[in-house]
Amino acid sequence: MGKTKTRKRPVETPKEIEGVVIRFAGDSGDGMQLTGTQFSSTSAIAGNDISTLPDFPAEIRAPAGSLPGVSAFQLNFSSVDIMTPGDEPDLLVAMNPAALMTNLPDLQPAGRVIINTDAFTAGNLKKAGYTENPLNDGTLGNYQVIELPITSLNAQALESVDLPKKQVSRSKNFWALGLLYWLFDRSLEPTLRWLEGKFAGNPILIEANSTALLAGHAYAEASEIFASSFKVREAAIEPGTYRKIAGNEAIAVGCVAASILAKRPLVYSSYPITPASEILHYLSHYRHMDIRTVQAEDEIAAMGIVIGASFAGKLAVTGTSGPGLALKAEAINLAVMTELPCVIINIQRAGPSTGLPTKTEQSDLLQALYGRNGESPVAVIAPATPAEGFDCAIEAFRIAVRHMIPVMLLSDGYLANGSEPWRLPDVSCLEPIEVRHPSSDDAEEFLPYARDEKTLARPWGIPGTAGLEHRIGGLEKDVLTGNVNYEPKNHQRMTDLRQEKLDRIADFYDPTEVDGEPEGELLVIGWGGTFGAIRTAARRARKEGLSVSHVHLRHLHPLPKDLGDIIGRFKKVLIPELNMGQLSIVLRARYLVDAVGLNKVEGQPFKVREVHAKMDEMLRSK
Amino acid sequence: MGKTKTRKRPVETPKEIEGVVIRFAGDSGDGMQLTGTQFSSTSAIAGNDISTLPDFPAEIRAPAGSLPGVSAFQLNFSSVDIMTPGDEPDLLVAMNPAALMTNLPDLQPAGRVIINTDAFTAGNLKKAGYTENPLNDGTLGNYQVIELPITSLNAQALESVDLPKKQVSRSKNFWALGLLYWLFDRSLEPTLRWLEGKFAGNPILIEANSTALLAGHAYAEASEIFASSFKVREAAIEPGTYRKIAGNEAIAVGCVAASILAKRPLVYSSYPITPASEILHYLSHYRHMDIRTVQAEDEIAAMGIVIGASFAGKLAVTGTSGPGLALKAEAINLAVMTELPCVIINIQRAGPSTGLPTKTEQSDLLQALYGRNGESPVAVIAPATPAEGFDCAIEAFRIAVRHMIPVMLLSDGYLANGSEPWRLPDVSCLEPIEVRHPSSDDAEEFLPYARDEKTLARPWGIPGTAGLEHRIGGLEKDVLTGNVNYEPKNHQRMTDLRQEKLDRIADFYDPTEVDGEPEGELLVIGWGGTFGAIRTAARRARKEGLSVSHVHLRHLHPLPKDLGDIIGRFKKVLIPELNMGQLSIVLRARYLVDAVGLNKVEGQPFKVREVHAKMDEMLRSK
Amino acid sequence: MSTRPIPTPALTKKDFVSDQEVRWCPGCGDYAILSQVQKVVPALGIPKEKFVFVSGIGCSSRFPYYMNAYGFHTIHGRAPTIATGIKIANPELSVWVVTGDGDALSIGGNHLIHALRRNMDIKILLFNNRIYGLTKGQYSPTSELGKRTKSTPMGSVDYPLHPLSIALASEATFVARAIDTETKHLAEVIERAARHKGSAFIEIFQNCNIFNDKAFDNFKARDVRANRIVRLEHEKQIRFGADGEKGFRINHCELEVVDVNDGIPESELIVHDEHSRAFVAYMLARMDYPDFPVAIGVLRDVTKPTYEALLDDQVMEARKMRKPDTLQALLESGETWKVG
Amino acid sequence: MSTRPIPTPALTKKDFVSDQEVRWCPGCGDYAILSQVQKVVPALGIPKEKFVFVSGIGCSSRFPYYMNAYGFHTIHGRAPTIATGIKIANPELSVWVVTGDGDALSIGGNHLIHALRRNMDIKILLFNNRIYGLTKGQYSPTSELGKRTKSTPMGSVDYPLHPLSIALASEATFVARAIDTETKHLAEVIERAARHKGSAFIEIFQNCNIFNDKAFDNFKARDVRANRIVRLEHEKQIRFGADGEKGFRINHCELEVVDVNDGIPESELIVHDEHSRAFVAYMLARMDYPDFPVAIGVLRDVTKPTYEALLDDQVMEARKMRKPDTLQALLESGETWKVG
Ligand SMILES: Cc1ncc(C[n+]2csc(CCOP(=O)(O)OP(=O)(O)O)c2C)c(N)n1
Ligand SMILES: Cc1ncc(C[n+]2csc(CCOP(=O)(O)OP(=O)(O)O)c2C)c(N)n1
Ligand code: SF4
Ligand code: SF4
Ligand SMILES: [Mg+2]
Ligand SMILES: [Mg+2]
Repeated sequence: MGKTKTRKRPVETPKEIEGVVIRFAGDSGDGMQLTGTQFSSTSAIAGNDISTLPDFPAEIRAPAGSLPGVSAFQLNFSSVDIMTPGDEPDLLVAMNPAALMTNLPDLQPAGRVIINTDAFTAGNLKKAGYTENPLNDGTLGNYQVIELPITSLNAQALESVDLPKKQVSRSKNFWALGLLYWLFDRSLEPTLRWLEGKFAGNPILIEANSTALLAGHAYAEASEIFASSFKVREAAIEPGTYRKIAGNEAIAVGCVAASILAKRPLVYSSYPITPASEILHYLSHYRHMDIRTVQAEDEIAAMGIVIGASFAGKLAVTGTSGPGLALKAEAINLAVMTELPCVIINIQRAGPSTGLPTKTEQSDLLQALYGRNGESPVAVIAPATPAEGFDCAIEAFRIAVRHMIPVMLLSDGYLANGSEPWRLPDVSCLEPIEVRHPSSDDAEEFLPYARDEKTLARPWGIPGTAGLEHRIGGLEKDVLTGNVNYEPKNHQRMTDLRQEKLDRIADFYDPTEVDGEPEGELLVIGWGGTFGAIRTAARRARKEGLSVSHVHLRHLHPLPKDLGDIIGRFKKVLIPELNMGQLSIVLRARYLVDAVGLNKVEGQPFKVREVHAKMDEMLRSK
Repeated sequence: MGKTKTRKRPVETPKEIEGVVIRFAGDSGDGMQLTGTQFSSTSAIAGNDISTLPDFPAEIRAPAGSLPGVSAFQLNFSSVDIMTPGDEPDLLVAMNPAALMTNLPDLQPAGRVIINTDAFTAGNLKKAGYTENPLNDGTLGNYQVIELPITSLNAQALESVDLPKKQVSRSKNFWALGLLYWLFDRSLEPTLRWLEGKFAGNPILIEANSTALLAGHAYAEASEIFASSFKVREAAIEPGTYRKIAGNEAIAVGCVAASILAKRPLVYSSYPITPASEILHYLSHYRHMDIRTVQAEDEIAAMGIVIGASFAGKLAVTGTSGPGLALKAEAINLAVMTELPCVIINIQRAGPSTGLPTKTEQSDLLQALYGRNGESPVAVIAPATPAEGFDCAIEAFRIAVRHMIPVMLLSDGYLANGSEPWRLPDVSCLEPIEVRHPSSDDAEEFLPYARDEKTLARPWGIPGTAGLEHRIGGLEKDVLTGNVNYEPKNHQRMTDLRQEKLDRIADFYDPTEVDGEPEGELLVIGWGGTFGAIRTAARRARKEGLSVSHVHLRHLHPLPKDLGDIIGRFKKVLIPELNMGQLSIVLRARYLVDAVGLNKVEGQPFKVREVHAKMDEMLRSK
Repeated sequence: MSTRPIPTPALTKKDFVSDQEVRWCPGCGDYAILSQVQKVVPALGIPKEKFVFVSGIGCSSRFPYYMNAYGFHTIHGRAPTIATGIKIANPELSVWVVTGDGDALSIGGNHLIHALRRNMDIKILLFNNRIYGLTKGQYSPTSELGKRTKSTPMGSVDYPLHPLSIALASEATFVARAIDTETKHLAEVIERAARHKGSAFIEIFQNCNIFNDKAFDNFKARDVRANRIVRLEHEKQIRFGADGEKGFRINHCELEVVDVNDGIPESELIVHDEHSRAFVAYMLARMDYPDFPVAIGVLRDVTKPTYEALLDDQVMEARKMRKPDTLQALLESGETWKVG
Repeated sequence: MSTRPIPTPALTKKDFVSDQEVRWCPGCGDYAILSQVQKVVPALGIPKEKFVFVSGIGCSSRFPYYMNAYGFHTIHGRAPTIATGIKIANPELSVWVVTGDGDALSIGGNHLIHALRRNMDIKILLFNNRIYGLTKGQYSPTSELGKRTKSTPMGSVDYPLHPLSIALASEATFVARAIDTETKHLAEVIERAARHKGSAFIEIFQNCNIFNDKAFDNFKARDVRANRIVRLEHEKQIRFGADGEKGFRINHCELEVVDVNDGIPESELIVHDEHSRAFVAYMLARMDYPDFPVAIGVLRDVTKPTYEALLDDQVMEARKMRKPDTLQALLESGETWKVG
């Protein structure tokens, strides 16, 4: 216990490498998310491309040292363009036995593992389900192991800091971070600065954590436990101002931006649910921007509030996850019938039912498309990366307002929590969202269901406008007046109009981009958060000489009009999805193409390797 | 006003005709539903085949004489096998101007119309939107018109009955019924008997209505307003005991039968909604059969009660319509995850949103299949005719219990209210529904998620059984113990198992029946209440020499295993649906067949003519 | 050329009659309520275009179609949520919810409670006919135990909910009761509700002559009402009876009916205080025939800030502390770095 | 060979401990409640297999996993409906609902109300920590106005709901309150609820040490509780204070705290009556610190037939009047005719 097996060797200058995948793993109480986030920010600021994958426990506070209590954070940082957090880590930091137990299987063959030996007590080993101590029984034989009594080393370093022992132990993650900063030649500055901001009112904590960080760094330098340090150069990424952003935050910021672009106050109403709650949290900080967040009594109420706010002329949006979307279905249909603009954000998680609330999945696509009674077309769009949540939020409002239709924004748990460097868009390129409410001047000719010729949108006449008094509701409406109409032909016409209005949204799309050759053997079609894994795999396959192109769909309803043609130019079609084949159903039905699915529901994103293997298989089997 | 234009001619013996379509139309207060039902019963008892289509107003009591207040009832009775209420009526009874206004357009060219001239007052004409009196302005030029002051003639006949004038007027529908009984050579007996039962405590009403009936009959005989009477012979229908039954009633009786066949009490919980409420009403009369109906506070609660009752070991079923199904989605998913047997009846109505609550549609198929978060397979079956609701209800429970899965029974407003003669099945042919609950003897090996080899059903262990204490819930379950399990592979395995369990339901289907040749030019595939129109059209087309076969799907999820092969044997596929192409999506995706849809959402069933024309068009365009 | 409506013209009842044909059954109590609302609202000094009537589903919920104002006939039970959204979006609007006993208390019970507890400034008119009208006669949560209806041929086994108790327990700031046929009193109560700033809840006994005729006749009928109905008036003694001879006293924590003719000093009689703690109102609300007379009028009227006002205050406060970000500032609000 | 469990063996607490690892945060108040329930239920003389614990979603809702009995961890807010289904299906089971303040009063408010008003014989334990625990710290419907949480950084603008008022207004037949840390009293109240025939509702103040630590300390802390908590006991004067010197009186329809040391005759003090009309309980329920002490114990305990019993009665009655139909008779129950 606690013995320091360090293999000292002379230190060389940093070795240059293309990129590294690191995973920090420890107990929930060990601050792994924070450590990972700090390393990510520092790497991003250093100019690397990064991609992250947090993986935290379902429990609030699982018992210390237990398997369900393990919290992990994976980071891929690189000097080249990367699009995923990496399949298998090159380096694992295991702060306790449970973390080693659950994370070791993912480590690269011959990968490096840094272990906090202090945590490998008999009690912790038992909690982790080890009968033998893995440090001694050959379990780690195939890996490069660095065993360090991190808890004690940190305690030693903090001896002079006036804090109780338990608190001291809390900074050991910063000690480990310091160690890794040395290993990857990172500056300590950003983290030191962050600590000062974070604990502004609490100098003792600044001191403790800074000291730990510096001590870890110094230890790496002095002890020479590492043969050399490594350097990951700046990535050749586009010049600009960058910001690290996670998916939920990007959507929230996008909503605020939409409010600015539309010059309209925004109402966000939501009922908390994992993994969507953060959007509510973020937006509640924007009161000064005339953004009203309303925590409703349930998901139905949240949707009702959104419909009411939209009727009254505000940008209105709700956010939820799968089970909440199911509850909103009936109310969403009211927005469909009354043709009121609104945005419904759904952060997908593993289902069915409560399922695996903290795990990712793409299995709400069919629910989004078809999960309502009657013929009920709504627009559906999905971001490809965390940062794209920003663009999608703006586009969702743009579509909603332009076509007077509810728009579903489908993100997922992987995007929600994962982050990437986001190059800030040039604000002058962000087009305003045009909103027009008929005024009293339009009163004489006001017909609530008359339609814009181009978009088929009905006028957004709002309460408070003299002369425009009118009544809407969930019963079938007359094609012009919006009054209740039970006539057979009117119902057919309105059904057709609602569909046609949706279809015309596609008139506004840019042509679909095909990554790779515009025709060939295999077309891979994906949507949502699997973008990175698919694109990386497709590019890898192309480098290997395979004829693979990739189309990523942001627009799922209506589909782009050129998609059929593109599909027609390939011999085979592959649709990888984190569900059992939902987009497959849509595309097979629509284009009668014998698309093959690569389907996985394990609560985890695709590994590049999995997608690549499938491409390989399909092309070899031709 | 009130003048009697009768063209008297000598009476001949009844003319034999194959069948007739009659529509009774009048104000909601005129008792048209009753009149139609009586004529139907009498015709059924007389041995005709019948099919009916009630069409009542959305309002409870629309203003007397108004267009929205018109209530109609169409009846097709015939000496040959018929499957629809008929496209256009041969004879229309119009009790007031509004009824004439809305129903005349449907009448056969040169059809017969009987008019109650007493109701053609200036006020009523105006309410109906007539600017000219249609009796005088040539509107009726192309029809055979019989104008009768029915109200006055009835009043005269009832002079001796001691009732206030308003009440007397109420029996005028029986006067009209008597008239028609003479015209179609019907016995008065069944109706006279019915009146005695119905008004058992109220002899004055028996007298009034019977007198009216006899008077109408006598008037037809004496006045010789009809050139001849008609006779529709008994249909050559299968021998047996018959009963006229409407769709909702058939489902209710089927539920009771399932309870008998399973030897298990049944719990039906529902929140009232048109057009499903009647199932609740029917079943509430079966307390003596140990059937508990529970009117819940909403649809979610109804589903919750069903899940609870199922967990406790009872047959459990809920009934609703589209908007209610949307609300139940989240709870249905709990039944999917906990693999509890239950039946969800959905009587489809025109949507989206509140839509047209009293009108029929088939637009909840995709909602039934996909309207829940995550991968959530449930079985879906649909009756083809009103009486088939009986078989489907039993089968729904059989599937639910055998496979431990929720089963959706999709009926629609047309089936719910329409009725047909139902040949009572031989009770000895109704197979028992096998229910097995593990007992305390199984306690040692009890694993709540262990599976039956053949069906993959899990054991239905119920509270109250010592030693079987276990816990279930909506979080992903361990593949054997049912405990919460967050492991990636376990989730995939459970997802696969839930799907595979569903798929195996198809192992128990009979081979799919093809009506017509087993291969050929055109295969028409239908589901649900459009059966009659499609089959009639297909047979008509075949008689005309066209190569048309018809497959009607009772099982929509999983689909029959032989369906792909059958489809493969035809050049073209047509899918007529009262939606915008929902089964089409499913079959196109599954079989990559370029199926053509015939789609209509007018709140009305298909006319045979419409389906026939489409077949014709598809075969001519080949 | 269209003409501009003048800000607050002298509106009349006719201004609020829409062009839609009223489609309730002849004789339905809903007509009287519609008529009183149409009479009250023009007098409020609010421009017509600021009125929004929101309803759920039910016979009563057809109400908005008949009001010439903005209207929203929503879905079953959810009207309070949509009204909440409207009011939050535009606090200047006068937002009304029209609902039935099933709509408000069965499927919509939760939204009702939450709208009330938030003290949203919306006026909720609950048309209580103790039956489901639109779906043709099933019992409702206010139907009496043992009620025989289409869905309960042997009588219902559900104990009824008491709408006023629920409203009071939900901390509603204005709670009242009225009767469709007592039109003058009804109009007064509606006007009081309209002028209240905050959530106002009125239970209106409404006759459904088709499915539950005469449901309230045992206390509201002309010949009995003097002794079976008590009208509450603020700061007045609560009195009823043909000559106002009866009143109330608290005796051992229980409400007791007393008669001044029995020598009870008038000074002992309870005086109605609309502003008192909720439980006095609760006590009065729960009086039911035959044990007690039925109370109508305003049971409770207290003032506290509304939800939308508190929310607006936060917006103001936030703006005082921090100027709205420009789009550029918004984008740069995280930790940023420059490349190239 | 499996062994048959004896009908009612002498059960102990251990019999009700399941094999599942308890996964609440260390220090969470939920542990104490679990422990008391596990202590109380063996003593009820009910075989273990007759217990069913049903929950919704929330930290508290993990409860059933830890009870070695039948358990159902359902979906958010719907536990009362599933419990209702279970109880209707098998009235012999002892059915418990474990729920949180969000689960029961936010998304599930309507089902709670309806389960209570039906007087379903189910025991509802509401773990009120005045916060959303499982979703990591948003305010709940019982959080105080102005509460700063993750979703309300400027403070919540929702007025809180009062669980006991809602329960009483929903006509619950047994209503009580207890505190996680007052374990002996908690056990007594749980046992009373278990023995009550009908719907029993207990609000349990539960500390969430992670997201809302010490929420109840201002009245429950050891050094203040004598003066800030009052325990209700049936047919006893309601007294509190270090020496029980304080009590209550009704003064002009309002509750008044009095001190016998101030010369108030003891005979004037209110005696607690669990069976009295609901509004006395209502009055006591609504007392809140600092104006009043907080009442714990049984506020209301009255008896009336349960929903499932009335339903069973109808089944019995119907069977007396009419024998169950055979399948043949069922089919022939309409008007039939013969062909051929
Ligand atoms: C989700 C949903 N469930 C059920 C219905 C059917 N429904 C319409 S109105 C109603 C109840 C009406 O009763 P109430 O609210 O008392 O109104 P009333 O008709 O008596 O005025 C019901 C159950 C519906 N429209 N939507
Ligand atoms: C339909 C649905 N909406 C939202 C959620 C997310 N959710 C889970 S528990 C919870 C609230 C928990 O609060 P409470 O009921 O007070 O329980 P506690 O965790 O405090 O014990 C929420 C909002 C969910 N699981 N399902
Ligand atoms: S059914 Fe009853 S409540 Fe509905 S409109 Fe008719 S009378 Fe009024
Ligand atoms: S978050 Fe709070 S309520 Fe939940 S387990 Fe932790 S301490 Fe308990
Ligand atoms: Mg009603
Ligand atoms: Mg809580």
